[in-house]
Amino acid sequence: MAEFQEKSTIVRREQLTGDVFRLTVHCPRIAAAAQPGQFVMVRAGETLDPLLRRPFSIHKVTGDGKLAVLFKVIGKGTRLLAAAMPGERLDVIGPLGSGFAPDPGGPHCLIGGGMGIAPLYFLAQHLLISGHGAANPPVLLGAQTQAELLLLAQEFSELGYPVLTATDDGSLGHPGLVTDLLDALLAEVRQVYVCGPLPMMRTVAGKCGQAGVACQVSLEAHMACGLGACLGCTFPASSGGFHHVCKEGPVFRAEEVLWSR
Amino acid sequence: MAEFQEKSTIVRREQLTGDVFRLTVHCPRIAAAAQPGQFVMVRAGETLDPLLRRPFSIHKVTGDGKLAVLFKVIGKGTRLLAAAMPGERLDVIGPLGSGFAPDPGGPHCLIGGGMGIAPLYFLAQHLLISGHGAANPPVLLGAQTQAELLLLAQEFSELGYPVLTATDDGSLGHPGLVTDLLDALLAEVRQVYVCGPLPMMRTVAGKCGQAGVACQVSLEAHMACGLGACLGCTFPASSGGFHHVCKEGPVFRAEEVLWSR
Amino acid sequence: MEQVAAAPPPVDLRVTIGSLTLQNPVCTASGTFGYGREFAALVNLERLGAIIVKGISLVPRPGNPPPRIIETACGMLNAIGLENVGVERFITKKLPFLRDLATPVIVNILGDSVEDYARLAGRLSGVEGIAALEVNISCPNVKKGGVAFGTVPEMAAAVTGAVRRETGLPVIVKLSPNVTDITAIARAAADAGADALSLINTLLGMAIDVRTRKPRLANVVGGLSGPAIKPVALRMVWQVARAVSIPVIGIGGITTGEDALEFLIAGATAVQVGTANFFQPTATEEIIDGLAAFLRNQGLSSIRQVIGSLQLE
Amino acid sequence: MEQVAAAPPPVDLRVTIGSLTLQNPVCTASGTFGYGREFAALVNLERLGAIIVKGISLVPRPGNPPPRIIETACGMLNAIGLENVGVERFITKKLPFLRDLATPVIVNILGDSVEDYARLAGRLSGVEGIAALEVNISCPNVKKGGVAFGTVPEMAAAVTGAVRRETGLPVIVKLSPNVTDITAIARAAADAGADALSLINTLLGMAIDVRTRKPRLANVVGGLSGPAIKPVALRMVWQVARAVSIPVIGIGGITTGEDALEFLIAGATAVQVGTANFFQPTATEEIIDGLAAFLRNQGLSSIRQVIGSLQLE
Ligand SMILES: Cc1cc2nc3c(=O)[nH]c(=O)nc-3n(C[C@H](O)[C@H](O)[C@H](O)COP(=O)(O)OP(=O)(O)OC[C@H]3O[C@@H](n4cnc5c(N)ncnc54)[C@H](O)[C@@H]3O)c2cc1C
Ligand SMILES: Cc1cc2nc3c(=O)[nH]c(=O)nc-3n(C[C@H](O)[C@H](O)[C@H](O)COP(=O)(O)OP(=O)(O)OC[C@H]3O[C@@H](n4cnc5c(N)ncnc54)[C@H](O)[C@@H]3O)c2cc1C
Ligand SMILES: Cc1cc2nc3c(=O)[nH]c(=O)nc-3n(C[C@H](O)[C@H](O)[C@H](O)COP(=O)(O)O)c2cc1C
Ligand SMILES: Cc1cc2nc3c(=O)[nH]c(=O)nc-3n(C[C@H](O)[C@H](O)[C@H](O)COP(=O)(O)O)c2cc1C
Ligand code: FES
Ligand code: FES
Repeated sequence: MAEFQEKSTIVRREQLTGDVFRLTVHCPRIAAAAQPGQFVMVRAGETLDPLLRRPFSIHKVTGDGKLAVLFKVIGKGTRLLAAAMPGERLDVIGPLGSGFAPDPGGPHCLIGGGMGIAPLYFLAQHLLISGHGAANPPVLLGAQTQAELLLLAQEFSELGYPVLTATDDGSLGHPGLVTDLLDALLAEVRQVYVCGPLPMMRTVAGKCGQAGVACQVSLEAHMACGLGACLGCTFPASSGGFHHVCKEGPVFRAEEVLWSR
Repeated sequence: MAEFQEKSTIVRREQLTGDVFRLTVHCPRIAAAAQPGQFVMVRAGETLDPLLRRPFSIHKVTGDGKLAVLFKVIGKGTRLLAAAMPGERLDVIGPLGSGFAPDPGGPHCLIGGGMGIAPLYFLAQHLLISGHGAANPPVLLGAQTQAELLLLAQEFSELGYPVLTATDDGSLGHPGLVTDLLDALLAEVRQVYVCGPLPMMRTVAGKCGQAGVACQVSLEAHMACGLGACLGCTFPASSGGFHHVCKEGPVFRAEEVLWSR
Repeated sequence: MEQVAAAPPPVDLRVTIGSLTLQNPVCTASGTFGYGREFAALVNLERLGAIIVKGISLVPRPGNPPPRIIETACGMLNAIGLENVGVERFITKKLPFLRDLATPVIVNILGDSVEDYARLAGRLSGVEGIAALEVNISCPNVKKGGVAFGTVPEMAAAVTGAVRRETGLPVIVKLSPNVTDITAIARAAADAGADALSLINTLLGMAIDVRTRKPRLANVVGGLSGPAIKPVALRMVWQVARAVSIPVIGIGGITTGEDALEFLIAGATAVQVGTANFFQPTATEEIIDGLAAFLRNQGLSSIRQVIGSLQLE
Repeated sequence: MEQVAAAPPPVDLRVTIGSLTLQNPVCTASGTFGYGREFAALVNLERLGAIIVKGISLVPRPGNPPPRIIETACGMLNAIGLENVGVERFITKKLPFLRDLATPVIVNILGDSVEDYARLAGRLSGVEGIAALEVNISCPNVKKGGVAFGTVPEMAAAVTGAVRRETGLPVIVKLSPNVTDITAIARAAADAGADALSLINTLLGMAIDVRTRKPRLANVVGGLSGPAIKPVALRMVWQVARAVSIPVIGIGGITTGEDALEFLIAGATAVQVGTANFFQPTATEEIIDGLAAFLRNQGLSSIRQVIGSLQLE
């Protein structure tokens, strides 16, 4: 429960596609405390517009105090971040929220769609370190086109994970939804971790539920504070009432979430 | 009366002191139409904060479609401009306002204080071109410290003007007010052009009035549009009522201005 | 086979305010576009839905002493003090330029008493080249102790009725947001004969220079405008559009085509662009282009399909 | 000769609100600082003037469905729907942590009826560790057709009086800005026994997603806060400070020391920091440092020399 605010320095900026970027920043205290599935709140720009910090999953953590965020340009905050250059400072708060709870026993299946792939890489790193990565079924990665997937798929491979891909336009891997790839694997899986667009997570949660496979999902909500204070980031809970995504989540067990709305 | 809006490219960025910068931008239509004493309205940053454009005097114009602005960092707009790098685009509107009316016969005396020096360089260029520069009395330049003056004084010298300087801290030239230097010159001068802090211009206007020397002053006012539309940029007129600095000015004959307030 | 770029399908941006049809819903807000001419070098004035000129009074007004404007977070405060050339000079000096445009000209009027408004309406009615009147009721009623006409339903109705009786031109009543219940003022104006309502005028605000400890505006308080106020404006437009059956014109912080669409979806028939003209003179043209692009993307043929189309559960 | 850096001269930031003395005027605004603990890792809670907790009702409230917040230009809209743990769980689960701090804790209360407010005040009065009550009168009165208590002077007075009768704690009444004349509400609350007034709560606003044509907030309308509203808040604080003789606490968009100084100069005895906590968690501490630095620069010894020091011609 220790959060830090660090004026981190951008050490690396990569442009993966026209609108997908990866920034690696030096923020040793946040990096040291980070757990897979947690996120950071980043101040974009230095004026009052944009006003609020932007939440991003922790995508990678390196031993030397660095962490990376992987993001797509959506609006003005991500546009400003995409223009930030190495050497510039970035005001980062984290690590925030409650992340994945890696089940001690595999096999583990990681499923990421679009920018939902971001937290899964950190999880994959973590599973490897704790000795649960190598023998696992393929990581399933989906995106609109191959451009978004190429480098990321390669990096999961380099970690030692088999990778299966799906693209909307069929330019890489399975043409269609990444969730289609799950059916063939469900029998051999004990734990699914999924992050991506809501309909995708709903589908995965449904399939896992039917197959009796444990499933953890990483939700999104508009956030003002990221600290559990504003009560803005709610998501309907299956038990009635609301989850606060920034504090109780962003990762939930699929059955805790009210998927119907 | 033709104004242009140009997405200009920054071709050069110079840092003169800790907080004084000069940006040279390529905006051929504005540069071609510019007259000494006119100004431009520049958009600082790309979001809604800061909201309004910032007015800057046209400091230099070159034949190849470039113009320069010289500015000091005051608040958030100038802070953002100071961080703009060559290659970036700057949205500029100009040339605006009614500038100096160079009297056909000299001798001309130019007096600039602080960033008020900016428009005088363009005026000096212009007077030279029209054949009135060489035989003139010294240009009088004042600032807080020498750092601000060194390069600018040299550039006026290179144009062929004698230069006298004054600094508040005595680090260059006369220790004290640049207006002190005027007394000795008034007898040989026909026309004074002054731009700088209000008290300085008031003093110069007073001295010129007593000596019967024509004096043109370049005023400042907070501006929203720079186009004569918002009626925000008023300055009290000696005839009663208000001048609109952006349209009727920024340059006025000293006797048109109500100095008393 | 060669691909021939098809011309984009035509979209219909026309809207109607009373008896007045505008080629598109994008107008300029009073006081932010001068008398039109100031923007002629930068904006194609012929493309605008309408030009609404700076508020005009019976006699010229010098306005407030400076400073008159100050930037705030995503907004600005102004205390121009209703400086204007007066109705006679407006007619002789400013109107001729505007009359030569195909774009409708709407004259914003202001007064210190009900009679002022009535006389202005009468004077302007006979004049060629005026498409409508916009009645600014945010001004204080000097006869009634300075309470703004726009804050009391009966006073708003009195001004509206007086103007209505003097003119056959469409009458647009411009509402102040500095009230508890804007729908009460809106209904009063509508019932008194307004053809349309425009809103919002500026929110009353203030700024202080902490070094001098003086107000930043010589007038102490001023009107807040710009993107900062858009959420308040949109809420009020939505409330008023539900409360009256005459057209509503949305104003407040509109800067982009998307901003304009929010107001149209909330129920506005047209919009006015104010502060955005200052920092982006071509804002109106970009908004017009944005509306057309939106219709094309959504496969719609007319902007009228968008007006009031807010989806509530 | 060696220069020895002299310790900066001590400055006195203390202010008094009724019977309560704060070590400095910088408090946290209700609903923006949770129950204090949420910020413990990032902010030194002991430095704050006071912590004002999220609004508490008699029974827990689940709040509105999502989306509940949306960013706007230099501001944000929220429609949390007054989600809170209810007074009993507040006392047992949230207060113990706060009680262990030296910082005064002010409890913001809200209800649907005058009786709700009275019962809350009575319940909290006996409880140790509560320094004052802040009465949020922006809530709709469910018994009177949902008109907000804060928009009608008589209703504001009724709530204030009911709370006053139930408690010996200092009573701060928190005013809504969505009114024509905030000084009328302010006077009514003062006359009914308030020890202080705090203002402003949020401005009612709205935002629409043009692609779905749905309101961006599930609740359709929400409260606008943040730097965007600062000019309106400052104007109202100035008006109210002149209209009443009890202390006024300024709220609205305060982000920097300079912002806080504007409110103090306008007449506020203290300030609350709201939305700024979200984007800059250390805003309160930076503001406290900024106030101290200002006093030193200006050669003043006490912040009380600044309060109400606005220079008018
Ligand atoms: C826990 C969490 C982790 C995230 N991780 C990533 C990631 O690793 N990579 C990535 O590309 N994106 C991620 N997102 C989404 C990311 O926060 C948004 O894309 C981003 O905030 C958009 O900001 P903008 O200014 O560019 O867009 P705008 O649309 O201009 O933003 C306007 C407002 O909406 C909010 N907003 C917009 N989209 C979202 C969204 N999808 N979720 C939450 N708030 C949103 C913004 O934060 C801002 O407050 C994550 C979101 C959450 C909640
Ligand atoms: C005709 C004209 C020519 C100018 N030429 C120059 C120049 O060549 N070099 C230079 O350094 N400065 C010049 N200035 C002043 C310059 O415009 C301001 O320093 C600048 O706008 C400050 O912006 P900011 O965002 O950094 O400061 P902030 O204080 O944050 O600005 C807040 C608001 O106040 C306005 N403002 C602040 N100071 C001034 C000022 N002195 N005059 C007018 N508006 C102001 C800003 O434009 C903005 O709207 C000129 C001003 C005018 C009117
Ligand atoms: C500098 C300035 C002058 C204005 N003058 C007038 C006026 O004369 N009459 C009027 O009805 N409204 C006037 N307004 C209000 C605008 O027309 C508009 O209602 C308001 O600014 C909100 O729109 P915006 O946020 O797009 O600027 C003025 C606004 C500004 C900023
Ligand atoms: C997310 C959020 C929740 C709020 N909850 C409350 C509340 O429970 N009670 C209350 O009186 N005010 C509440 N407010 C209003 C704030 O206390 C404050 O009055 C307002 O936000 C203006 O200040 P600011 O601009 O500094 O945020 C809330 C504001 C926000 C943004
Ligand atoms: S983002 Fe503020 S409580 Fe979750
Ligand atoms: S700045 Fe708008 S009229 Fe001069």
